[in-house]
Amino acid sequence: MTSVALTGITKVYGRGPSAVLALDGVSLNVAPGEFVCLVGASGCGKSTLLSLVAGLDRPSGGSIAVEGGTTPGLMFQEPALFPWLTVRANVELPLKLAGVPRAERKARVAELLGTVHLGEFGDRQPHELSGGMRQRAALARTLALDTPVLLMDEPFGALDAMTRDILHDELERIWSERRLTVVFVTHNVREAARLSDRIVLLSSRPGRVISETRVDIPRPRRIDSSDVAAIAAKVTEELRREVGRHGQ
Amino acid sequence: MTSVALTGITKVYGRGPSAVLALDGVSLNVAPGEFVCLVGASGCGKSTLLSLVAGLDRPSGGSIAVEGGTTPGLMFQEPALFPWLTVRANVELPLKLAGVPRAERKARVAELLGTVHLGEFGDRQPHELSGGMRQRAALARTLALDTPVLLMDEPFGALDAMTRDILHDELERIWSERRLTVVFVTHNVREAARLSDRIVLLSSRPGRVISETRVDIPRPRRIDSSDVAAIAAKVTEELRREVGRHGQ
Amino acid sequence: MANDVLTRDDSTISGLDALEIASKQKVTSRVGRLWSATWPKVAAIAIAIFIWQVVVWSGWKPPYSLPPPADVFSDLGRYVTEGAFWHGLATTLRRAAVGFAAAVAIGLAVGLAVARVRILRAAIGSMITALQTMPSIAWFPLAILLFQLSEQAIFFVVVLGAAPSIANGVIYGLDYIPPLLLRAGRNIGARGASLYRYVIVPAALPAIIAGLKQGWAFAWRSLMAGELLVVIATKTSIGAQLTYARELSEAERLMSIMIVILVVGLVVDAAFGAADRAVRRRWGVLDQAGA
Amino acid sequence: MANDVLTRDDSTISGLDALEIASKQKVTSRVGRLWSATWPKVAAIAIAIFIWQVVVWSGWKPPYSLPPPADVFSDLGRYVTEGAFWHGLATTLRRAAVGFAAAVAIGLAVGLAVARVRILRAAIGSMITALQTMPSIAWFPLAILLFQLSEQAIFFVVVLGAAPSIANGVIYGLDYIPPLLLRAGRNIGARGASLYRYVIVPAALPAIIAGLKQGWAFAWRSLMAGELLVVIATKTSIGAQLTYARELSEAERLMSIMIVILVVGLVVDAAFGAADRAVRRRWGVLDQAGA
Amino acid sequence: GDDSGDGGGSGPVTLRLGYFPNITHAPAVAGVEKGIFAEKLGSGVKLETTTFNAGPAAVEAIFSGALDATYIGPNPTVNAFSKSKGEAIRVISGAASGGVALVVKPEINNAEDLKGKKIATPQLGNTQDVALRYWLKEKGFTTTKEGGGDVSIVPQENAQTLETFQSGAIQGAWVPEPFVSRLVNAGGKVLVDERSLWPDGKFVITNLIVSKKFLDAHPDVVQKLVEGQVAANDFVNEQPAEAQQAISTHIGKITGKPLDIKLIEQAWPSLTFTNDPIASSLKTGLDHAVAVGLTEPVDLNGLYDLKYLNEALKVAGEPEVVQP
Ligand SMILES: Nc1ncnc2c1ncn2[C@@H]1O[C@H](COP(=O)(O)OP(=O)(O)OP(=O)(O)O)[C@@H](O)[C@H]1O
Ligand SMILES: Nc1ncnc2c1ncn2[C@@H]1O[C@H](COP(=O)(O)OP(=O)(O)OP(=O)(O)O)[C@@H](O)[C@H]1O
Ligand SMILES: [Mg+2]
Ligand SMILES: [Mg+2]
Repeated sequence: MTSVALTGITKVYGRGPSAVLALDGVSLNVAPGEFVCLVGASGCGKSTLLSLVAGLDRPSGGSIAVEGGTTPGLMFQEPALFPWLTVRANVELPLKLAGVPRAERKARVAELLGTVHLGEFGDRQPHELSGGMRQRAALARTLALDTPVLLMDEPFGALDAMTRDILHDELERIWSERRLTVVFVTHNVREAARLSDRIVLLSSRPGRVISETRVDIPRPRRIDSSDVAAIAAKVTEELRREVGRHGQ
Repeated sequence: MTSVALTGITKVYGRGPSAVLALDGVSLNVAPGEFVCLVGASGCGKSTLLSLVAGLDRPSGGSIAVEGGTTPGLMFQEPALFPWLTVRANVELPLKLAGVPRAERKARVAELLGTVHLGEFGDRQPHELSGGMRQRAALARTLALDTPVLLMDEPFGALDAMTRDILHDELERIWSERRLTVVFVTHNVREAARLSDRIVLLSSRPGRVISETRVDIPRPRRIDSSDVAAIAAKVTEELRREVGRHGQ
Repeated sequence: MANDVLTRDDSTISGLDALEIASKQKVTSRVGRLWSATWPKVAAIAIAIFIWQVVVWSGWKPPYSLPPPADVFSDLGRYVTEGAFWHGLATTLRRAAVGFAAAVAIGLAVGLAVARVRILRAAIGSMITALQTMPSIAWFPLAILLFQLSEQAIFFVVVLGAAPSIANGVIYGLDYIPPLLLRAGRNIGARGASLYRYVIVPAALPAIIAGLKQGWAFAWRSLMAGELLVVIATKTSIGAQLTYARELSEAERLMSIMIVILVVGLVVDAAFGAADRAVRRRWGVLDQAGA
Repeated sequence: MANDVLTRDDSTISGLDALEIASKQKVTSRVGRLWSATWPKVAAIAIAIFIWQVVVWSGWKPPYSLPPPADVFSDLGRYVTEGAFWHGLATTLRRAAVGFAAAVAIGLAVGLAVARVRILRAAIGSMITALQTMPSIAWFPLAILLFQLSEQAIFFVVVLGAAPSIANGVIYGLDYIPPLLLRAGRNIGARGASLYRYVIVPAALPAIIAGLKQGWAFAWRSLMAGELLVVIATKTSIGAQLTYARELSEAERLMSIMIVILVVGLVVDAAFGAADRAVRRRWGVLDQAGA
Repeated sequence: GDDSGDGGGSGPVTLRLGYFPNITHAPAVAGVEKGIFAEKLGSGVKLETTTFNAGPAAVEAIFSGALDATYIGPNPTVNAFSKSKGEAIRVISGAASGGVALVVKPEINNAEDLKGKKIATPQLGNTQDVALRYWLKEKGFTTTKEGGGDVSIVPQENAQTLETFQSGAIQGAWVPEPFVSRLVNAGGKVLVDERSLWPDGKFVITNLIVSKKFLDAHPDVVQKLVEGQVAANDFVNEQPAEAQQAISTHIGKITGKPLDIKLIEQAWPSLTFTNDPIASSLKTGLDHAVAVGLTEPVDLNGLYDLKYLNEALKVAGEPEVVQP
């Protein structure tokens, strides 16, 4: 039983001599309700992988199968907010597109903005927000999607540790409430250990799955717990070896 | 003797009822050659402060004085690469504008691209890079500036731990070689302790300086050393108290 | 080293930069803002009229060739108090509005379709610019063939003048939508018509407004020519008056009509300008340059 | 649940989206690519000619009013083998090139200045659109006054037609430069002229190209009218030929000239299109839509 | 060069002459094509010719000093004279008469049949427009400036007349050659030949005007120009076949396509090429315009300066014309 099944995915950007082999035979199965973290060096193909799963690009080879009839929701690495809409309208748009009635929409948007601590900033335009605030607005917009599979690309990268811890709790709550399948990209290995059921490590150029680490720490977890630190240390060690091998 | 002197800086965005008081009476002196890290919650005014120091915005009150005749170099929170130039040309542009002769420029650009591990990607356009690669290209472009004061806004936010560690070493080397004054914004308190002489903590909305922590650990330092961890823990505690106070 | 310190307020900014930044100092009061928007216009117009007057004084050309400002303005005064002027203006504006509306509808539809459907683009994309360069008079025979001497013939010419320009504006706008926004739109569930409505059109709106502005100019110029196509009974028009003024060698009247055309142009530009400023304020690109 | 699984390749894409994506399937071979760029054009032209022929067959209008395609093409064949055609085309293209070059220089200068200097914008910004709507014939008297019956008079009309359009394109482009890029440019040391050269102009280049395209259309149309201003017996031109073909009611010749104008338009559009595609490739916005 | 008046003796004087590539300008077209003007003007005068497709541009050019003399129709002549308060121009010779007719659909057989029909004229208030209105008035029909009344008058460019006539949008047109012949070829028939309405069948359709400034500065050149006109006129009248060929060729140079020689031959008989500007017809035409309420009376005193023409005619041994 898989929610997302990737089989031998390859992705080549460009043609001819300047072509880049971004992914080379990545196979990965994610079970329904599983929380998987992807880690890997900068430029190893994580964002590429998510965009393939989200159906925004076509793989050069291999096949992708996703649970249910919907496309997965994707939180991009950049905020990707619509500059012509207020923060509130940005968050509301997925609900509108899904046909949620106006009254319910209002309530859900208010709740989501509260979740990401942007309650006061609903009427601002994206350019009036700070970097971290934009990222949170994008998070709220993604959470407004009602899809069983959620893909998130470094969603907390621009946030301070405290805000991030709070949002870890929120995300975990939503994940378990909605029984979501989550594929989560992060550079923060502790974050990966804090959140996930499994950590998948990608090699760089070409991206390949080189190790998988199951995280069996019972929830609720704390990011500064020693269990989390132990898993993080193990993954870090693997990552270090992999990056070292590439001289980067 | 100060390199950057901020006295009672306030910054208000907008007018009327929707105005935001982003900074409220920030005073800060940075000595020549000092490495200062700014930490604070998301949206507390760190980027605003850097853009004021770089002279890209005018403060609503207070005064700013910067050493020497040049404006400080600023690495923005977003990569802000020019989409019409290749990565190489992006990094070369500051040198061209400074009138560096062509041959020297070529050498310096090659060196800088090597420093950020983008040697093979010089001829790509920015849109062909991954998020972290773009950030490194922006770093190279900023390092190409020959200014005594460098302002950096989360320069390593999108990088994996290994790459970041390597770049920490590089930045420290360049800083000491060129005797730079650096003001560095980060959310990673360990990173702050790893790099800086002093950590300045800002409160949020309005931004004010609420504490300063001197980091007296002898260099070279390692990010996973216990000294760094101890300082980081102290600052984290302060930050946690501050963020908690704001309910965010 | 303290002497070496440089305060921000008089930093190393020079040339145009200084001008740009200096002119950005906020004028807070309402009256002050109105004044600062108005006086440069008034000054520009005053300078233009003054130069004109000086040339007239110099006796360079006889007054029947280059009439003095005073004569033109007194003619203008007479002109705008005639019923014929107001009827003509009403007719022309109505035609401009109807023709432009049709051109907008067609231009938008064609532009949206051509920009996004590859096969259409390959087939007729390059035709659009080619059509845009076709002078109005070339269409006159076809217009008469299709619509006889009715107002539709005029609209036909106006639409053929303006729609390609609008379509080109739309295509340009769509071409430069940041791919990330399109991807985001698709991902949050905007498909087909809703992708157009909620993402593509708003993202291209600035370019569309610019295209509409260019289209308006084409529409208006085509109309000035096209109004000669059908000089309908009972219906005088600015285009016909312009041509008659020229045919009767009435230099003053010709210049009066030019002033009227400029004023109409200014009013229309103000409308587009307001729309554009509203968009720019939202997008946060309003005050970056000297706007 | 396995049955519930959806493979990407036939996902829930419908309507225009499907069309867009379907048409994006890569054609790899060179011949294949050329073919896929050409056949839709050929098909479009064939369809247009076919409809025309059918209308002619239907006998809706007599042939002197709506000539059949065959007659027009045989006239076109005669036309393009005459010396007069090549002389006229050479004269017109030379005038178009010179006039457009002047318009580009002036339009760019005015656009760059008006967009960035607040006081200029307040003074003459709104004048630009107003000037753009002024029909060419209104300028004829002034053109003759200033330049007598020389070619300069033609250039004057062409420049007044095209420069405002180009300036508007430039202003639009500058207005929408992402503020972040300007700030980055300033910060890495681009000031004054070098800010223009290295940041502002390249950042606005897409809009400038679009503005040039609109400007070309204005220039060409103004030229077609303006060429009647000065007709020297020994210098025939496309504009003069067009007008006389119309005055002499030579339907076939008129259509031949229209075809020539379309072809010139297509060639020019191809040049702009190539420039635009080069920019879009660099910016990474090339293949997002159906381009 | 700006104005032409400064030729004070040194260097050759330049004469800038305008005309329309049109049958009604036959003496000018043939004269330029055959080099008759250049010959008469001699080596001391440099001839520069420009063509126009309509009167206004020619008048603008004269006003602004860009043109010294031009062949032109009676309407722009009157406009140029009255708008400059008699300062800008003088008529120094005639060129052509006749060549105007009311062409109608074949089913229209007499004036009565025109009721409720649409008739085109080249331009509101021009000679043909006035002639039509006056004629209709004589016939007891009402017309209005706006196209109302018993017969609807629709002013439109001649270029459009053939299309609208063929498409049935108009049922007739009061137009000059070559449009008369074209309409006839397109199935129309001549209902009224305007010659039948004038004494001796003569009325001005083209005359030669010169800028007053040039006339004052270079009367000698003007004299030679008029001699050229007289010679061209003789050529046109004496060797019509050659003249027609010359016109066809010359028009071809400008328009890219020689004018159909058959059309020229067809139109030719309805035109009379004469040096007489037929001043009386211009005045009468104006009176008619006043009578149908299209213009205010205009003082034409001083418009004609025919002493050069009479001098030239005397030299050529032809009868002189009356200075009005
Ligand atoms: N549009 C593109 N054109 C060409 N190459 C691309 C493109 N997008 C990505 N790449 C290349 O593919 C590789 C993987 O990029 P990707 O963005 O997936 O990396 P990533 O793992 O997300 O890195 P990061 O952690 O830095 O965001 C990189 O080498 C990059 O240069
Ligand atoms: N252009 C603007 N207009 C209005 N408000 C703004 C603007 N830029 C920033 N702000 C506001 O100023 C405050 C500080 O923003 P700033 O970008 O300096 O935060 P920051 O400390 O950099 O945050 P982060 O860590 O999230 O990047 C925020 O509340 C933001 O909403
Ligand atoms: Mg990425
Ligand atoms: Mg920030």
